Amino acid sequence: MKELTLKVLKNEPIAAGIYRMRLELPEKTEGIRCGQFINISVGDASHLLRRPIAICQKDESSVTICYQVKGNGTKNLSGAKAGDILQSVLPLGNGFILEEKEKKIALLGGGVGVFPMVSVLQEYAGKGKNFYSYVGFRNKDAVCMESEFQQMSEKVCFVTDDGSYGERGNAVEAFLKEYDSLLPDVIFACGPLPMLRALKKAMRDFAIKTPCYVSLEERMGCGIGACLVCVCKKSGKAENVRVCKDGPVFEIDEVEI
Amino acid sequence: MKELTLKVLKNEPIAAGIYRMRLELPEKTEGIRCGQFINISVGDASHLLRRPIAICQKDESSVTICYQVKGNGTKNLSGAKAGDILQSVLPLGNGFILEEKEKKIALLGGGVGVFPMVSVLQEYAGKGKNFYSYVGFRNKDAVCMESEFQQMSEKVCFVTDDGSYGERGNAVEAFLKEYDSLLPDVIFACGPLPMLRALKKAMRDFAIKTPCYVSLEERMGCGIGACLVCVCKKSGKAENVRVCKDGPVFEIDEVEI
Amino acid sequence: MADLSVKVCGVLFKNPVIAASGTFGFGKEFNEIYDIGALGGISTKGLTLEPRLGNATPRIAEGHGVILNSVGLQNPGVDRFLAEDLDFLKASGTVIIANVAGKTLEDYAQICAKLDGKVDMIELNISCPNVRCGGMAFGIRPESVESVTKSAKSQLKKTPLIVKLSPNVENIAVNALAAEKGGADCVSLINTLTGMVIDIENRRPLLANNTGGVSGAGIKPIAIRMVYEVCRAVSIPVIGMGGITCAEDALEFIIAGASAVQVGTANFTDTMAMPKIISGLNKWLDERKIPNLSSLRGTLTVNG
Amino acid sequence: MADLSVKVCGVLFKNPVIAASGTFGFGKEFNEIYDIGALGGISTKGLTLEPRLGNATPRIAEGHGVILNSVGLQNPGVDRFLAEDLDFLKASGTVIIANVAGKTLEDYAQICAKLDGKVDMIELNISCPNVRCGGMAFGIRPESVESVTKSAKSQLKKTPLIVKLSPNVENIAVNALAAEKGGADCVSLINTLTGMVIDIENRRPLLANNTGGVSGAGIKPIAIRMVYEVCRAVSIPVIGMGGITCAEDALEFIIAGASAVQVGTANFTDTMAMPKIISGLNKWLDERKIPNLSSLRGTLTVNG
Ligand SMILES: Cc1cc2nc3c(=O)[nH]c(=O)nc-3n(C[C@H](O)[C@H](O)[C@H](O)COP(=O)(O)OP(=O)(O)OC[C@H]3O[C@@H](n4cnc5c(N)ncnc54)[C@H](O)[C@@H]3O)c2cc1C
Ligand SMILES: Cc1cc2nc3c(=O)[nH]c(=O)nc-3n(C[C@H](O)[C@H](O)[C@H](O)COP(=O)(O)OP(=O)(O)OC[C@H]3O[C@@H](n4cnc5c(N)ncnc54)[C@H](O)[C@@H]3O)c2cc1C
Ligand SMILES: Cc1cc2nc3c(=O)[nH]c(=O)nc-3n(C[C@H](O)[C@H](O)[C@H](O)COP(=O)(O)O)c2cc1C
Ligand SMILES: Cc1cc2nc3c(=O)[nH]c(=O)nc-3n(C[C@H](O)[C@H](O)[C@H](O)COP(=O)(O)O)c2cc1C
Ligand code: FES
Ligand code: FES
Repeated sequence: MKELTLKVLKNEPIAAGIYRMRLELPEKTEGIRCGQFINISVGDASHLLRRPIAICQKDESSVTICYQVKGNGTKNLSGAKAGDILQSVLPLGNGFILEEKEKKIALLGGGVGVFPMVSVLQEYAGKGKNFYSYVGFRNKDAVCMESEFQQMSEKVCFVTDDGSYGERGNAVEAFLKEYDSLLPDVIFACGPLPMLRALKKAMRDFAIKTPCYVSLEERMGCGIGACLVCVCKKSGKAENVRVCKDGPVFEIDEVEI
Repeated sequence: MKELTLKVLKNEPIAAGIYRMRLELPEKTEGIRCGQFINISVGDASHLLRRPIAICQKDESSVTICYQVKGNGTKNLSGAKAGDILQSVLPLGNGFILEEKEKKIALLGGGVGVFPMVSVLQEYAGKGKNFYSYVGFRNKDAVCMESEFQQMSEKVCFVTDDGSYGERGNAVEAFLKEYDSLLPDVIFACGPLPMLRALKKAMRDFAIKTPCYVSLEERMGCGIGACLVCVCKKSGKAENVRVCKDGPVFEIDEVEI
Repeated sequence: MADLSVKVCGVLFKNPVIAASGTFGFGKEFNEIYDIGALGGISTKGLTLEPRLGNATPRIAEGHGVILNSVGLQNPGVDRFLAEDLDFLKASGTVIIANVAGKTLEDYAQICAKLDGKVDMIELNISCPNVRCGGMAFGIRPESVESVTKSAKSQLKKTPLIVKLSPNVENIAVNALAAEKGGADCVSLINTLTGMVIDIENRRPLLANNTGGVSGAGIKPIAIRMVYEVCRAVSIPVIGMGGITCAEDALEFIIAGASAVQVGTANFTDTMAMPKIISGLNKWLDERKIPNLSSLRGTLTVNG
Repeated sequence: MADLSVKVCGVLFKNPVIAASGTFGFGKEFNEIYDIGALGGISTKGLTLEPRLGNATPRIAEGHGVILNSVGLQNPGVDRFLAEDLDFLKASGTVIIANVAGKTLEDYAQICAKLDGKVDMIELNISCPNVRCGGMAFGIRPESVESVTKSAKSQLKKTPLIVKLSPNVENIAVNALAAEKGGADCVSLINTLTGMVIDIENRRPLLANNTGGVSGAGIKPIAIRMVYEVCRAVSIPVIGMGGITCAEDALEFIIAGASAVQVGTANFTDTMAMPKIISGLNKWLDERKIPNLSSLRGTLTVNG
């Protein structure tokens, strides 16, 4: 991880309230893994905290993030123009790691949780892995990344809360419907807490033993593991893990969610 | 005076550490007088105070300010790009006013004090007034507005502290040398406090009775006369005047400088 | 259009947005920019018995997200205020709060006597150094908060009394209770925090007065915490302030328990700040179909 | 290259820039970004006798130019610190300050006994609620500042003692004097101011803990004022902090009288903040041909 000065190359809306920003890296940066994130300044000196955003796409000389405008910080980010300079530390966190023997992968993404899933596809697609993607959005207007999912997955299932695009429902429900016929080697998931909780409950209820990794969100201070702001309880132990450093990706039963 | 949203049309260096910024007015704004100023945001939310800057040039749909980068606020201003939006309240202050009978005018400008003098020239040049300008800068690199002074004055005398451009000396000395042959009807002056003090002293020492008006600087809060931050003592009275509202232009003997 | 009106000590404000003392003069200048009759109220520049010239300049400095001022109590004195400024303010149709200050208990009593019945409310600024108390402000110790409140209240037959609390204290809720005990009809908070900015080139404090009062957006979390503590402690109404710049900020104070709010430094950052806050409140409530603002007052639920 | 070194209580710092407690862990993570041996010193995350999990999340919120944290005292306990973290820190070649906290006088005494002679300095965080004192922090009242200092000092034969002062008090200079009287070798200030941020949609405090400690650039003018007041009052060295983000900010504290400074929140805004401050100090001094930083200490001239 390094402190870097990034130049905005492009910053444009891609769905309702969602922007994609491509950032130039000042130097060749290797070893960025899928599921990792950056902690980036929002370009306004009145905000002292950076914002953690997943790396959605990357190449040797740039990273691309996709973010939803939620509060003032992301609103500021959305105002950045090509040529603007933002400070960031990256790459952060452990990321998603596929083992050699894991061939058939179920990806569950909900809302802004779809972006880390795109990073998994980008890293592993074409490397002898088969991806089955279950992708949920609020409604039609929020849908994005369709072609990325379509091009790199064996099969994609789009769902929306109101049925205005794809099936009505959520990513977990869509996945569970197909679980028996799919029997994946591993499950990766990212999305709002209720979605991850539903997944955890379903796995327990249906005794699904497939290894399952989820990416968590917590408000952050340092982003690098030093301040203990972003913690989450370890299941069954009087111990905390740091989402920014020990995660953001955890085995689903390792943490209390 | 009005609260206005201004669009930066241009912002460029014109001398060492000096920028000129042209700002688009959102609506036709009449009645801006020479010597008035604007109180403008510096385009960074961590600065709650606006900065008072003289209106140097104007037309119906824009105002131009020239400013020296001194501290963080003006440094931020210097980073503004065409298209950026800045908030301002304007026009502020009383400004310089020439009476009908005043035909022969001595203008004394030092440092950033030259810009209000340019506004006087722009307003009255070609209206039967003759201007004699005494314009001082630190050194050659700081010199700007030469052609404005040359085109609109009967005579200009440029001086620098180190003699690297024009004569060596300051605007007050240059003016005093020519005072006897000039005998102006009125004197307008703007510049650093030591310059204005030197002028006041010289007028007393040489019993110069010519009406003389000076434009003062004070740190400001509201800029419109409400907060009593920017005051200056009235000569010989237990009373304060507000530089932003009662000034910035005062008869030289009216105020303690 | 939601109903923004609030009643504080029987005084009806058309909306809860009041200009904070010292940032709005006596209203004349801002009235050149917008109709000040649109405001809920105006708290005047601090008035004293005699005219005062205030401190030397520079009187203002800036921090990151905050400002510091050391205007001191420059004002024309209460008599000239009554003669020259009150009529204009009254004609504007907004609630007039006279902010007053003194150096002794008698100062406060006398000035209140002069203003009783002539303005809508009186706000005691008790952060001024108390000459009898070794220069420590009245507003620091609960005992002196109570005695200055009593002294002022003894002269007020008609006009409700607000006591404005200093944040430079150990426990602001205790001071609020002291004001309540002394007879205050309302408390307002927070006044400025004491701060200093140093010019490192000259190695001198930037303000001629060395220290100044810190205000502006950056102090809001401290102000919110204090308003919350005071609202829990007292049973009289509370007027909240400190760093308000937008409707959402004002709502934080109201949800914490404030009946109304004051806006100070934001008037410098944007001369239209208060009209924007008022229309922002309307919009926020309308979007959520909340018919009246006062239904939000004190609705904070604290976490487990 | 100017001489940035400073000596505080006999301990030599290669420069005056110290990582503030709680923002830098035990140094391991930042050492992945830069060599932490370049720092003047590191104050560790607050240590307690037993391991602690801290407060519920969210533990952080933001204001304008400030942040709020309510981490609480999550830490592995002093024994694990000694076993697992101290060697790494010692090897870095920077000054190690153990920041410690407790709920009773005995806690402070015991933890100091364990650390004596093992770290370069000990910094008492006395802003934690004192169970014997109705939950009011040790750091508020001068009497308890003195007694907790005494209790800690009684166990220290080798390691100099810093007492870290809370700003949520009536008169911080009086508390500094109480620490000095209790045997402190040094005081550091300021710890965080108490604040609250309200989520107006949910009408709940944003922090799970309801209130949190305000820090960051916006509090600097308050911190400078307090450091100035304390430096005038005591004759032991003072370590200043609160809102430092750049070399110029650090110089304000040093000119006000601080021997060294700590940097907290700025580490979040820019992970390279401290190395930049150190090189900024060098540049500033070199440009002005000032050969050593300590010659600036306490050179403030007050106005009028
Ligand atoms: C590892 C990680 C990866 C993320 N990746 C993405 C992504 O790819 N796209 C995306 O749109 N969002 C992502 N988020 C969420 C994103 O960080 C928040 O939505 C954003 O910080 C909100 O900032 P704001 O200023 O708009 O909101 P505000 O609520 O105004 O922010 C105030 C503070 O809260 C923090 N905060 C608010 N919500 C969250 C949250 N859910 N998680 C963590 N901190 C929060 C902010 O960082 C800030 O400190 C990610 C979060 C984490 C932890
Ligand atoms: C009526 C008037 C007209 C002016 N016209 C011009 C102009 O045309 N061109 C120009 O370059 N400068 C002009 N100035 C001076 C200009 O306002 C300051 O140089 C500028 O505000 C400095 O801001 P800063 O953030 O760079 O400096 P900082 O020192 O960081 O500013 C901090 C604070 O001090 C105030 N301040 C600092 N210096 C001054 C000063 N000399 N006068 C008033 N406030 C000050 C700032 O407004 C700000 O509030 C004028 C000042 C006044 C009062
Ligand atoms: C320039 C200035 C002058 C002030 N004068 C007074 C005053 O005379 N009396 C008073 O009670 N408060 C005075 N205050 C304090 C404000 O009324 C208010 O309590 C404080 O600024 C916090 O609110 P804010 O953050 O919205 O500015 C003054 C504040 C400023 C900035
Ligand atoms: C996340 C966080 C955790 C902190 N933890 C501690 C702590 O454990 N002990 C302590 O004495 N101070 C703690 N502090 C206070 C800082 O050390 C420092 O006093 C304060 O933040 C002011 O400095 P700053 O404005 O540079 O951050 C913490 C501050 C932050 C932001
Ligand atoms: S954000 Fe600091 S430890 Fe995770
Ligand atoms: S700046 Fe407010 S009165 Fe002049």
